[in-house]
Parts: sequence; structure tokens; C-alpha cells
Amino acid sequence: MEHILSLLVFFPAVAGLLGFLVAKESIRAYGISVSVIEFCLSLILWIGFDSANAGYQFVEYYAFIPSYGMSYYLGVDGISLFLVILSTFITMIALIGLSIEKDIKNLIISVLFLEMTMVGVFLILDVIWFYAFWELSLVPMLYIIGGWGGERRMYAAIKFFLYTFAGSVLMLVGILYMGFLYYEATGIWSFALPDWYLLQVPFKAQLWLFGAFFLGFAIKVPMFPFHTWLPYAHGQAPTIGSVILAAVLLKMGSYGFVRFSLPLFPDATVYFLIPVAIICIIMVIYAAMIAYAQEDMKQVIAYSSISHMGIVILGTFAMNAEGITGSIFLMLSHGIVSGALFMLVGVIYDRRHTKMIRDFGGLAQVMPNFATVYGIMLMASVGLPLTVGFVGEFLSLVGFYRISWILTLLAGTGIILGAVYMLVLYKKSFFGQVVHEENRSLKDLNAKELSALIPLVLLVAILGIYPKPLLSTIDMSVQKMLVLMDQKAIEPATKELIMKANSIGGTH
Amino acid sequence: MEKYLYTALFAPLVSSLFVALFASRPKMLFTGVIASILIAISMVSSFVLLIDVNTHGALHVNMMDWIVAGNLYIPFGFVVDEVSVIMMVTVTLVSTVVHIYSIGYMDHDKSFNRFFSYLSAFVFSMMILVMSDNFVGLFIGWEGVGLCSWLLIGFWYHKHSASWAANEAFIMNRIADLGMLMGLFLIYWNVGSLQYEEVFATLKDLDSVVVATIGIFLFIGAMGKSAQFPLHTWLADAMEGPTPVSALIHAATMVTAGVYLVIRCGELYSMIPDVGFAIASLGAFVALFAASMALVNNDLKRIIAYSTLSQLGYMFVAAGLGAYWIALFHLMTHAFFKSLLFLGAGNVMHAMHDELNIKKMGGLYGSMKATAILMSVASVALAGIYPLAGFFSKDKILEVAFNEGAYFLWFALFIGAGLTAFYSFRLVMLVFFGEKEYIKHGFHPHEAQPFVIYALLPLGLLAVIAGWFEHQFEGFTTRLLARYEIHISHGIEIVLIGATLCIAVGGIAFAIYKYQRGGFSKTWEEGFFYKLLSNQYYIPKVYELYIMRPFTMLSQFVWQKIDMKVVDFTVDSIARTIYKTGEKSRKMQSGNLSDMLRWMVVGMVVLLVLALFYRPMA
Amino acid sequence: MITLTHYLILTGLLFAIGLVGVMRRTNLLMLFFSTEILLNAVNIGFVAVSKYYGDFTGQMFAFFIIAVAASEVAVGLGLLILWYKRNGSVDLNSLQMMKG
Amino acid sequence: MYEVIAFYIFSILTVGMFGIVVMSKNALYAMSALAGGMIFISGFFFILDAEFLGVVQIVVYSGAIMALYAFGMMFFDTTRDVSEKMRSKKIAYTLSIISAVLIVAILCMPLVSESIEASYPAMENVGNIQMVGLILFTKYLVPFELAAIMLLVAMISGIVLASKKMDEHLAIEEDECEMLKEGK
Repeated sequence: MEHILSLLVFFPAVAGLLGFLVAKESIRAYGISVSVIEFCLSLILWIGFDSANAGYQFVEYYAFIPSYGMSYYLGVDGISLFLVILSTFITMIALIGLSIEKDIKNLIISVLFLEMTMVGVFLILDVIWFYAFWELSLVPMLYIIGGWGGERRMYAAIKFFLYTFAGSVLMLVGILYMGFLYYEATGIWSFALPDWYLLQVPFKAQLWLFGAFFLGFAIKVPMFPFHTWLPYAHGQAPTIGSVILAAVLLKMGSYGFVRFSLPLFPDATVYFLIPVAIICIIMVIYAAMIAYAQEDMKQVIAYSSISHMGIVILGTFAMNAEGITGSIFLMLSHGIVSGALFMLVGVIYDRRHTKMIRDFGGLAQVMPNFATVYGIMLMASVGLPLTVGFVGEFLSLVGFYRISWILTLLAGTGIILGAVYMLVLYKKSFFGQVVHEENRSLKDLNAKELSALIPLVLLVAILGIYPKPLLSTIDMSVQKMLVLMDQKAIEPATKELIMKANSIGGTH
Repeated sequence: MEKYLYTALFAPLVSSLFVALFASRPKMLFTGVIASILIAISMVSSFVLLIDVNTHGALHVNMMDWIVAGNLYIPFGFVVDEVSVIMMVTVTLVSTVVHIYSIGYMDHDKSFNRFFSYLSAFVFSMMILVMSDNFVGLFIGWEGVGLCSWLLIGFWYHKHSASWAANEAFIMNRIADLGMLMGLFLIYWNVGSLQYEEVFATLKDLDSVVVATIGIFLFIGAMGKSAQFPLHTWLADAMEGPTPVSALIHAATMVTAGVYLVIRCGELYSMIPDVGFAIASLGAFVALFAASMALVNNDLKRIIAYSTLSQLGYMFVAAGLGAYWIALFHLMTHAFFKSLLFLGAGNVMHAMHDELNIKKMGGLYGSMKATAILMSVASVALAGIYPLAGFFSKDKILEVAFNEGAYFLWFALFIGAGLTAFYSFRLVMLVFFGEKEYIKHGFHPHEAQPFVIYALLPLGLLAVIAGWFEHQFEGFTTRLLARYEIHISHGIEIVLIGATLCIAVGGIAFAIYKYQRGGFSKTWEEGFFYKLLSNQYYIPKVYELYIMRPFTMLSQFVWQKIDMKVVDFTVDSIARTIYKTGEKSRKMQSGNLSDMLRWMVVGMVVLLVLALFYRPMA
Repeated sequence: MITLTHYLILTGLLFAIGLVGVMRRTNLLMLFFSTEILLNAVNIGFVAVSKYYGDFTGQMFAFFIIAVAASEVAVGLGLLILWYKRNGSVDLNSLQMMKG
Repeated sequence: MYEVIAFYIFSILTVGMFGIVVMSKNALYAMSALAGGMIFISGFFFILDAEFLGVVQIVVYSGAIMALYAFGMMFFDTTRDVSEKMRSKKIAYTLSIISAVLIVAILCMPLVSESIEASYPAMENVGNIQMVGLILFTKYLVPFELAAIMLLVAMISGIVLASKKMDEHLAIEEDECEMLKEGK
């Protein structure tokens, strides 16, 4: 158990390297078994995780370049634990449901490398390494989109890469400046996040640093108006790419907000709270409207991702345990639901080689099981209670209500608009008569697809009915972080807001 | 007693899940039978609980924790008290009848199994809604019934109109749900809990503005579910669903959830009489507004749907004016006779091969005696004729309005009563009596299967006798709900009752008189009012023209013009600028060393200039 | 009195002459001469600074620059000869392989 | 006083010589002028009390490097005037003048680092050569050795490059030539 985190991070990469030696025929089985083992490892991590301890656990620390404060520093807490499990789980599901034949060996190896970077981002506590994993995650994704994508895959892949890269370069500047500030304050270099947590950054510097980090995270999330890479990436990526992109890669951005922006720069967070919230609301409404106008099924879901991520970020900026816990839970639930929805689109794309809504209609008659699974995921996406989607959305909105009721009301229109575009999509593609002859002979879900989708359906239900084990673990770490933020805050206004956000009474 | 509670709650869920296993198979009769039996078990348990609550008082269980984060604590807790048990009994009773009825009604449908799965799921959601001991639990049921309503309205999904109506219902409800969610948030941040007990206990410490805001937000939620103006259009369109669904969901149970919410929050609303009065006014308006639309409609089910809308208005008047038990009483009696009316209409539809236009019927009495009698009984009850159920509950509401001094509301309801009587009997007359129009259209109507008729008998009985238990009902429910004192002198009361009865009987008599002679002349249909009413005051058109189309256009605009032409274009043009700069500056690389050296010197000059003028802050 | 500034101005002038050569010459051999001028101009500067600040680092640098210049000439001339053998010309205009 | 006179004389001579190097059309003249210029530069070194460097300058530059150039020039036809196509002379001169002005301007400005401290201050009673030795073989020992290796490498490479037979072409070069031709 001592080195389980290192094992988690590097096992997929090593397995991926060894994958070059595996014969092409058996590579799929190999990939699935590696991802299953990795998923089991992450479950073992959860079992071994002490849910009464809010701090970092399974910490591994080796000085890496001590004179510059770089270290190999791994640790997991309630905030990152479930994101790691989500990453391994989604990778596993995506590999199980993989339907691509072309050049499959390289694809699976890319996915395994991607898994390493995703798990690494969530587990690493040294910021330089964090940056390295963050950037490395772009490379396999670039291959996946560029190698196995649709017609305009090159455009989409390069846009994805350059856009997110440009954002994170600014983040690197921020990281270096933050390291320098730490050096100035303490006389030693350190890039370890727990060390940084202890540093009170001057207000002016906080503003700049917040901005630098914000850009990196906002592009990844993606927040309006930095979102335009996402529809292209999703539109062109193969199913497995979209699934992982939506389910995990976007969460890296929102995770960054929770991990970096909030605890490191509490005053700047409060200072920028309302502007960020307004951006979130624009995201929610704007993306929902665009999703409604889409003609491509996959684009609808891509824009719906943007809309949902708006609520995630809103919850993060609620500055109270309800909102932040809710937003982390919403990250998980959105991961599961959007992953499943993209897989479902992949299912129909494999059969019809089109994603246009107008090419469907009446699918519920020919593919009842498919329609059922789709319907369940749709309801989870809309945020129906007792599905996984509700808990996070409810908590995020509850949390933010304490900050501003009018903004919450506006963000809440997302649940109306969400219902609008999702139901219209469902009606157009599943209800009505079968109009196109090609659709009459479509086969319902096969065993492979069912084995990938049923775990997702089960999770949607189970986590919707009993989210408590996750919530309590997340909540513990979030509360610890809030205490830290309160202690670190320089401006009295910040302290006041955190105090107010976490107490009951006097809301209008 | 807990086991009865869990039985009552989970028997429908078991039914739903079990039947769902066969959902995609062709019709299997046993699915319907098993579903009916399980719902009946739930009903029996509810009755046991009713007796138990009557003797031992309320029952409260905490099943498990649900959401725990920060200060927020939401359990799956259930409470069976005087209010919820009445709802449970009503819901399960009507549900059982509807389930049995559906075995006959859905006999030839290829999605027979799926139907029962949805129907049972609905009952489960409704049970959660009424039994929950906290607001979020209520919200689960609230959304759950919304989902089931969506599934059932769109049950015949191959019909465009059905799936459209399903979406409309869901989306309209969502709009209202947002209001309700806001109410929940506000409660949470002021009370720190969402349990009914704690919320009502701390309400009096709160600022009255906050309480009023909470009340308004919650009522917005209720408006959606109970289809109050301006969110009422979905209810009439929801008639696209199978008729048992209309009977169960869109008459007896789900649409009354809004009324239930107001009754449940009686303690809250009694603190804010102004908001209560606004609710009552809206209710009275809807009562009249919907009744007027029912007057001219020719669609069998829509008429009954508007009638439901109108009766919901009555309930809100009572609830808004603080007469909670009366609202609940009317809710219950209405559930009985309205579902009976719908199910009877279902029989008619079956006989007429899903023809809905009442102008094409007439004289069905000859071939469908039982149905005709049941529907007439239900109509009389609806019209509020002594001694049937509707008389007791509806008359009480009129008294309440008079008692509160809201004479205007009283008058509206008074007129509404007359209209109700008229349109009910217009329907009965046009369907069962008069000329046999159906022969012209080549229909061969036949009575429904006997067991279907027997299944309706309990409802018919209740439609007659339910009102006789008024005093027991009052005694039972006012243990929890606020008492309501009526201060009208006995004489005036008699006069009021007399007046109401008169206008009801007058309405009936007028309808019978008119339609015996073939109804109104064609010139009426040319009139402005007729057109206004038959087009539902043009409200659906307004929604279509001024909300849906602009939204679609705006969405297209936002996507194609703003997102593609502005946001994405900006990003791309940054990339293009960089690319073009590269293309242009490429020419600098002529490959000639002399040129390169020259560029080097240029660079050096630039650096020197910088060195000369730029001094970093020391 | 000759001050450091005098020397530095001289250095600047010589450097500018070198630059003129670098830009003007298209014969590679002549270009080499010009670079020698540049190097020597800098050398004078180093030594002058070294003298006026009483610090020997400048001289050390000049020393190493001379070493570098010597190596440069050795390799450069070798390449030049090779080029001349191949092309029969050491004119820069015959040398445009790096065209972008 | 001698110093002043010497400085100005050497300055004029150096500038003149280098002017010839840059402007002359005849390679031989240019080379001779360069050699002269080098020697005059060593004069500066002597004025500046850097005797060792002055000697090195004469030995390495005027001796070794100029000899190398002289041998190198034997390969080329040096009797002819060098024909150079000058393109846009104006730019070249303008740039040079600007940079000269700038350099001079910068150098004439009061130095930012007036209070510079010598890391290797000249010691009393230690001669220049001795001092150079002291520093070169202590602090700069490694760079010194590296410089030695560099010179060795340069020498070998110079020999290898220059001693290739006239008609012997490397395979890669041929490819390159063809590519160039095709390119054009």
C-alpha cells in the first residue's frame, strides 16, 4: 500500500510501453485487462482510504531537485480520490466499448498513456510535475483526435492542442511566479502544493496569479468565451476520445480551481467571484441555447457539457461546503453521464455512420434497449432526483444561493433549458415514426455495448440514491480546505464572506 | 406499523421494476394482474395506516441518509400523518381502480407491459411525494411524477402530437420546479434544515418578507404541477396520453400535488395571508377561465381536462384562504368523481375507436348503459348536486369565500359552479343522448368488458357517498391542519347553499333543454367569444409565437452568428494572423548570408535601442 | 588624459567598421576578415575595462577570444576551401541553401 | 603624455587599416592591412599594461592567423580584384552608422555600475605576466584546458577539411547538389 499511488500513476504507462510488444490480435484484451487492473487498484486505494482523515494520505515524497524545491510528491485526499476512480473507471469502460479496428494498437497505447497523465494530474502534489502531467495529457489526446477522428480531424486536433496549450503556458508563468514568491517569503524554493498552502500571498500578487491560473483552467473547463475548441474536438474525435475528453479531461480544469485557485488565492477568489459567476451563467444559458440549435447529436451533448460545467464552476465559487462538495460530485456525475451519452452516440454512429438528428427518428421502435439506456442517461443529464445528476446540481445551486439568489435563479434556468434541448433531441431521434428506411434494420445494443453501458446505468442509479459515502469523504476535505482559506485570507471582506457563506440564517 | 408503511411505499416500486423486466416483450396478461395486485396491496396497507393514524397518531420513520454535505442533511424520511394518509388512500384507491381498468383498456396495445411498468412507477413517485417528511423528498416525488407523466403522455411515442405534449408538460413543469427549488434554497439558508417539522417550528422567527418569498416560490412550483394560469396549457395537451393515464395522473393525483403542497405548508401560508389571498384569487380566476374553455370544446377528454383545471382552481381558493382541510376534502372527492368521469370517457373512446369529437357521438346510451349511468353520476357529483360528493366539498369552498368577505371570489366561484353544471351536462347530453351521430360516421359502439365496469363501481359509489363523511373528515384532518371557523349565520348559509344549488341545477337544466333540441345554432360558432374560447384564449398560439419561435430563432442566431461568427472567428483569426505573419515573414529567409547578416545587425540595433532607453527598475 | 571612455569609443568605432565589412562584403574570405575586426574591437574593450577597473577577468576573456578566433579561422578556412573546391567561388550569392 | 600621443596614433592607424580591410577590392591588400591592424592593436595592449596579451596578439594573430589566411589565399586566385555585387549599400551604411552612434552613445553615458568591484584585483608588485599565469592556472584552469582541446580539434578539422582531394565529393553533398538543382 505504501507505493500504491506511484503504481496507479505509472502502471498504465509501463503497460502501454509493453503494449508495443503485444500482438495486434490480442491488444484489445490486453488493453481492457490493464485498465481493469488499474481500476481495481483505484478501488483498493478507496478501500484503504481513511475516510475520517481529511488530509493527504498515502503520501510519497522524494526530493527530486532539492536546490530548486522540486520533488516527487504524491498524495490523495477526499477531493481527488473519486476523480482518480472516475478516470480509471471511464478509461476501462471506454476501452470495453471500443469499436475501432483501424490501427487499434496505437490507439490503445495512447489511451493508456492518457490514463497515466489523468491519474497523475489528480494525484500529484508537486506543481511542476502537475504542470508536466497537465501538458502531457494533451499529447495522447492530440493523437487520438488526429489519428482516428472524423473529416476535419486535423483542424480539430490542432485547435484543441494549441488552444489548451496557450492557456497552460500562462499558467506556467503563474507557477514560476508563485514559486518565486514562496522563495522570497521563506528563503527556500518549493513547488510542493502543501507548502504553498501555508503561504499568504499579498493581495496584488493574488490577483495576477489568479488570472494566470484562471486562464489555464478556464480554457480546459472550457469556460465562455474560451470554449470553441470543445465542439470541434468532440465533433471530430472518435467515441473513445470524446468519452474521455468529456468525462475526465474537462474535470482537470474544474479540479484545478478547487485545488489551486481557491486555497492559494482566497482573496482573489472572492474578489473575482461575481465576474466568474456571471461567466458561468453565460456559459449555462448560452451553451444550452446553442445545444438546442444543433443538428448534430454529438454537438448537442458537447454543448451540454459546457452548460453543465458552468454549474460545476458556480458551485466551486459558492465558497461553502455545500457548493464545493456539490461541484465535485457534479464533476463525477457529469463524467459518468456525459461519458455514457457520448458512448451512446458512438453506438448509433457505428451503425449508421451519421450523427445528424434528422437522419434518425422513431429509433425507440427499432432499438428499445438503446432508447431506454439513452432515456436514463438523458434524465440523469437533466438532473432528475434519484439519478446521479441531481445531487451535484442541487448542492451546487444550494451553495451558490448563499452568495446571490438572482444569479442562482439565472443559473437555474439551465435546468429548464437543459430539459428543452435534451427532450427535443430525444423526441426528434427516438420518437415519431421511422422515416428513413435504413433505420428499420438497425440492431439493438450488442453484448459488448451492454457490458460497457450497464455499469454506467447502475452507477447513475446507485450514486443517485446513496451518494453519502462519496459526499461525506469529499465534504471532509472540502471543510478542511475552507478552514485553510479562512485562515489565509488577508482581506477582512474575504473572511466575512467565507463566514457568511458557511452559516445559516439571514438570507433574502 | 413501519412494515405497512414500507409495503405501501414500495409495493408500487416492486411492481414497476418487476413489470419493467418484460417491458419490451409482447403483451403478457400477468404483468397487468400482478401490477394491480401489488397496487391493491399498497392500498390495503394505506387503509391499515389510516386506521392506525386515527387511533395512534402520526408515524414517522427515517429510512436512511441521502444527501449529507456541509450543514445540509437530507434523509429518506417518511411521515404518515393525517394529511399524507388521506392522500395515500386516495392515490392508491384510484390507482388500483385505474390499474384494473387498464387491463381492459390496454388490452390490444402492443406495449401493454411497458404501460403497467410506467403506471406503477407513477404510483411510487406519488407515494414518495405525499409521504416524504422533508421538502427535498417531496421534490423527488415531484420530479418523479413529472417523469412518469412524460413517459405516459408520450406513451404512444410514434404519434408526433403525443411526444410533443409530453415534452411540453415536462418543460412547463420544469419552469415551475425552478421556482420551487429556489424556495427550497431559501428555506435551507434561513432554517438550516429542510425537514417539515424543523422548518415549521422555526418559521415564526423569520422575517415576514422571507416567509412571503418562500411562500411565493413554493407556490410557483405548485402552479406548474397543478397547471395554474399561465402554466396551464400542458394539461389539455396531456390528453394525448392513454385515458387511464389522464384519469390517474391528470385528474386524480398528480395535478393535485400543488394543492397538497400548499396544504402541507399550511403553517407557512397561514402566516402570509396576503400571498394566500393572491393564490385564492388566481384559483378563482382559473376556475372561471378553465370552465369557460370547457363550454365550447368538442374534444371529450379536453372538456374533462378543463373541468379538472377549474376544480383545481376551487381547491386553491380554499387553500389560499386558509381552509386547508376543505381543500383536501375537495381534492379527495374530486379525485373520485373526476377519475370516474375520465374512465367512463375511456370506455366511450374505446367504443368509438378513439374518436374524441363529441359532435360525432350522441345517443350512446342505448349501447352503453352502465357507462352512461356512471358518467352521469360523476357529472352530477361534479356539478355539486346534493347529496353527491361534489356538493359537500364545493359548497364548503363557496362558503369559505363568502366567509372571508371575498365576495368577488365567491361570485366567480358561484358563476363557475353554474358553468360546471352546464358543460358537464352538455357533455353527457352530446355523448349519450340526442341524435345518434355516430351512425353517420360508421361506428359500432359496444359496452366495455364487465370487469372494467365492476372496477369502476367503487369509484361510482365513492362519488356518491364520499361527501357524507364530511364531519369525520374534518375531525380527522384538523388534528394536524388548522381549523377553519365559519362565522356565517345559519340563515345566510342556507340561502347560499340554496343559491348554489339553484345555479347548478339551472346549468344542468339549461344544458338538457338546449341539447335535447340539437344544441346551439351555427351562428354561435361564428361569434367572437366562441372563437376566443375554442382557441383557448389564443394562449397556446401566443406561447408558440412569442416564446417558442423566438427562442428557436435566438438559439440559431446565438449559435451561427455569435458562437461561430464572433467567438470562434476571433479565436481563428488570432491563429490566422499568426499564420499569415509567418507566411509573410518567410520571405526574409532568402537564404542569402548577406541578408541574414543584415537582419542580424538590425536585431542588434533594436537591442541597442532598448539598452539605451529601457532601464529596468533597479 | 585617456579615459576608459576613449577606449570604449574606439572600440565602438572599430566594431562599426567591422559591421560595415560584414554587411558589405559578399566574398566569404573578406567576411572572415571583417569578423576578425569585430573580435579585435571587443578585445580592446575588454582589456581597457580590465585596466581601468583593475580586474583581470577582462584580460582572461580577451585571451579566450583570441583562442576562439584561432579555432574559427582554422575550421572556417577549411570549410571555405572545401566550398571553393566544389563551387569554384566563395561568393555569398552562390550560397542560398537556407532559403525558407 | 606619451600615452595620449600613442593612443591617438594607434587609433588613427587601426581605424585606417581596418578601413582598408573593409573597403579594398584587392584581397591581398586587405589581408596585409588586417595584419597591420592586428599589430597596432597589440600596441593598445601594451599601453594598457597587458604585455602578455600584446605578445599573444602579435604571435597568434599576426603570426599564426595571418599565416593561415595567407596559405588559404593561395588556393584562390588573389591577383584578380574581388568582384562583389553590392546590394543596397545605403542600408548597410545606415545600419552601421546607427549602430556606431548607438554604441558610442551608450558608452558615453555614465555607467550604471560605477561601483563595480574587482573580483581579481591586480596585486601590488606582481607583474602582468605573472598575474595572468596565476589566474589562468587557478580559476580558469578548466576553461584553459578546454580551449586547448578546442584548438586541437579545430586544427585537426582544418587539416581534414582542407586536405580533401579536389575531385572527391562526399555522397551526401552530391545529393544536396541535385536537390538544389531540382529545387531551382
